[in-house]
Amino acid sequence: MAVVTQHKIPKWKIEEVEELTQKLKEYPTIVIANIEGFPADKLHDIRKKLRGKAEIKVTKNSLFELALKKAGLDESKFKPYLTGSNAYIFTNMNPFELHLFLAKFKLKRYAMPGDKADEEVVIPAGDTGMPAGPILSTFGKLKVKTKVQDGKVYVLQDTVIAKPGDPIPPEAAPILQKLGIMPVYIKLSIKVAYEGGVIIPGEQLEINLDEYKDEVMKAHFNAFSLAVEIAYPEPEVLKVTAQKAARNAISLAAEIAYITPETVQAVISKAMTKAYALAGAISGKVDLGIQVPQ
Amino acid sequence: MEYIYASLLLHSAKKEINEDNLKNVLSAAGVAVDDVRLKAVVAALKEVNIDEVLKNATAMPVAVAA
Amino acid sequence: MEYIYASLLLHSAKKEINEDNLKNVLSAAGVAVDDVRLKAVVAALKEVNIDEVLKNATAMPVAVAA
Amino acid sequence: MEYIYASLLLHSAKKEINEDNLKNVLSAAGVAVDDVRLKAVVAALKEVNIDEVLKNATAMPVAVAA
Amino acid sequence: MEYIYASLLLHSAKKEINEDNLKNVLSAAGVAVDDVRLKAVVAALKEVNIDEVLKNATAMPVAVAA
Amino acid sequence: MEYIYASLLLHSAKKEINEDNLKNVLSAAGVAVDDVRLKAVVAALKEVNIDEVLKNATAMPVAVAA
Amino acid sequence: MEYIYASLLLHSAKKEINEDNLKNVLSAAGVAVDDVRLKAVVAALKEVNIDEVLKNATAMPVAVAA
Repeated sequence: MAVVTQHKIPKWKIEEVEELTQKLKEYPTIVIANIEGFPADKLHDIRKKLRGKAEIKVTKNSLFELALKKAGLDESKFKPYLTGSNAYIFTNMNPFELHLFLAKFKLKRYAMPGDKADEEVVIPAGDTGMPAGPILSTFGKLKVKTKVQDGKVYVLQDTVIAKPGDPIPPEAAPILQKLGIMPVYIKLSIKVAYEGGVIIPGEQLEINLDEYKDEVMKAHFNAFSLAVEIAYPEPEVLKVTAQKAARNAISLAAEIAYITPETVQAVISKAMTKAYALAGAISGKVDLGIQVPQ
Repeated sequence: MEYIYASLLLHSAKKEINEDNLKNVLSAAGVAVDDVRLKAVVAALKEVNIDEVLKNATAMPVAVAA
Repeated sequence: MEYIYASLLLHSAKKEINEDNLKNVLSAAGVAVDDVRLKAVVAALKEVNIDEVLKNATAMPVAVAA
Repeated sequence: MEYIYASLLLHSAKKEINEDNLKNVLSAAGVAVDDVRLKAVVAALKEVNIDEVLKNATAMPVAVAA
Repeated sequence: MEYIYASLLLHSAKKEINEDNLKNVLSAAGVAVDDVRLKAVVAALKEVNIDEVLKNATAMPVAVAA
Repeated sequence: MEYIYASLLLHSAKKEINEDNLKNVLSAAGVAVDDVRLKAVVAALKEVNIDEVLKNATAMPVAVAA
Repeated sequence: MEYIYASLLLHSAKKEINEDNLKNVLSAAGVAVDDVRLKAVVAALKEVNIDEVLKNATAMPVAVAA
């Protein structure tokens, strides 16, 4: 009877491959994310946020590989990433856009022993709802001032127990959980993205928007400077060009001591600068009876 | 800076900064287009308020003069 | 910068910066005048408060000192 | 500023800034090219050491920050 | 400042700054030319390396960077 | 700069900067005095609070250095 | 600063800075001349390349930037 293990592929598997194939054909961008140890409820949150922008499927790697073949995609490109537990995201956004979108909302979870705080951890003043008992000594250890009121632990003032980057005291974890404080961020770790035949490893998807802002600013500044230099006829540009021309004129006037009400300040400043430079050059040797600014 | 100059060119021509337009401009300038970079620039600039950045950049020379 | 120097010359001579005047000055300096450029410069300078610009330019050394 | 961005794109792509190249880039960006302006910009940029100008341009933002 | 702007116009047009040229430009701008002043300016500018002066004038903002 | 140095000399000697005094100083230095220029300098300096200018001029290098 | 202004006046008039010339100029400006200081200034300036010092004086703001 054992001979019958001539694998009859279950119907749900066939349907799943069918569905995946469909999505592979429908969406230009495919992203593979590692969900090893990723809380299922958080994945659900992500799914909700992505509604209308992307679809997430959690499936077996082997089924996805089959679908790749069926969709006529080169599965060898994906092969190295098809290990462990993965979520597959299908979207019309380009991979960087999706990545930026995912980075925008923060998913938080409860602290576990060994975690570092991603944001300031504060135990707020007020009734904790926790019955007084051995927990009081834990509060004491955390240097949180408490009193007992109606048999409950009552925190006297807001107390910071960890700053961003600090390890969270392990004994704080159960308290934080009871208080509903989630100080640790989690994010979906993207292994790889694919769009239009291009494979982009996850680490290349990181985008520093500030750098782009700086580059835009710099590019514009370069353009503006160049425009000023060639007197490109736009008011904003010519304003600066005219200022530059005026400054040139004043410098030249100062150089030849051409005195007009506009230049007199520059001319005298120039004479002064020279006088002080000369005074400075001999001040070690001669008492000029003056203070020479150095 | 080619990708940024090309993007600002599109922006000041009031054209959308998308992959096709950007690729067109870069190719016309004889730049061999890197698809990954192209995608990254397009995605990043979608998030950047270029007009805002330019306004700050232009204000600068005046600031120096002030 | 020729167009700008010529414009500032007209301004400090208290003459209007218009196409005719600007053309006259540029031609006298031996500059081959390009009509489109001329129009563009005159139009752009209409938007500029030159007195303000000059005030800033003169004020600058003080500004630096501040 | 389209002509300037296009010129800087060519410059940073190490291509010559001549009328043909500039026209190509501008057209690719969907800009209706004005031949006179094109000529004027190309001629004006010939007079300028662009690298030098950009070097000074970068020094400025630092000035503001200081 | 008319004499200075006129001189800079000639300089940027790569024309010699001599009495005739300067007078021409000033007259075209409607300035009544004072011969003594004309001579004085021409003579003074002969002593000066104008390009050098302008370079320093423009270098100023860089100084602010310190 | 002779006229300016002579004027500053008078100023720092607490003497009035008028035509006679300026002419005296310039002649003593062997400078052939040009009356038009003399008048122009005296007139221009009348408009100026030299002490104020000197204060700014001196403040400048220090301020920049700071 | 009288001695310095007087020296610069002589220098820019292309006259030698010696005790007699300097005394003449200072006296013409109504300055009571102190012989010891006069000798000291003349001696010290002999050791100095004045043109060099003045050139650097103009360069100062730029130098500060470096």
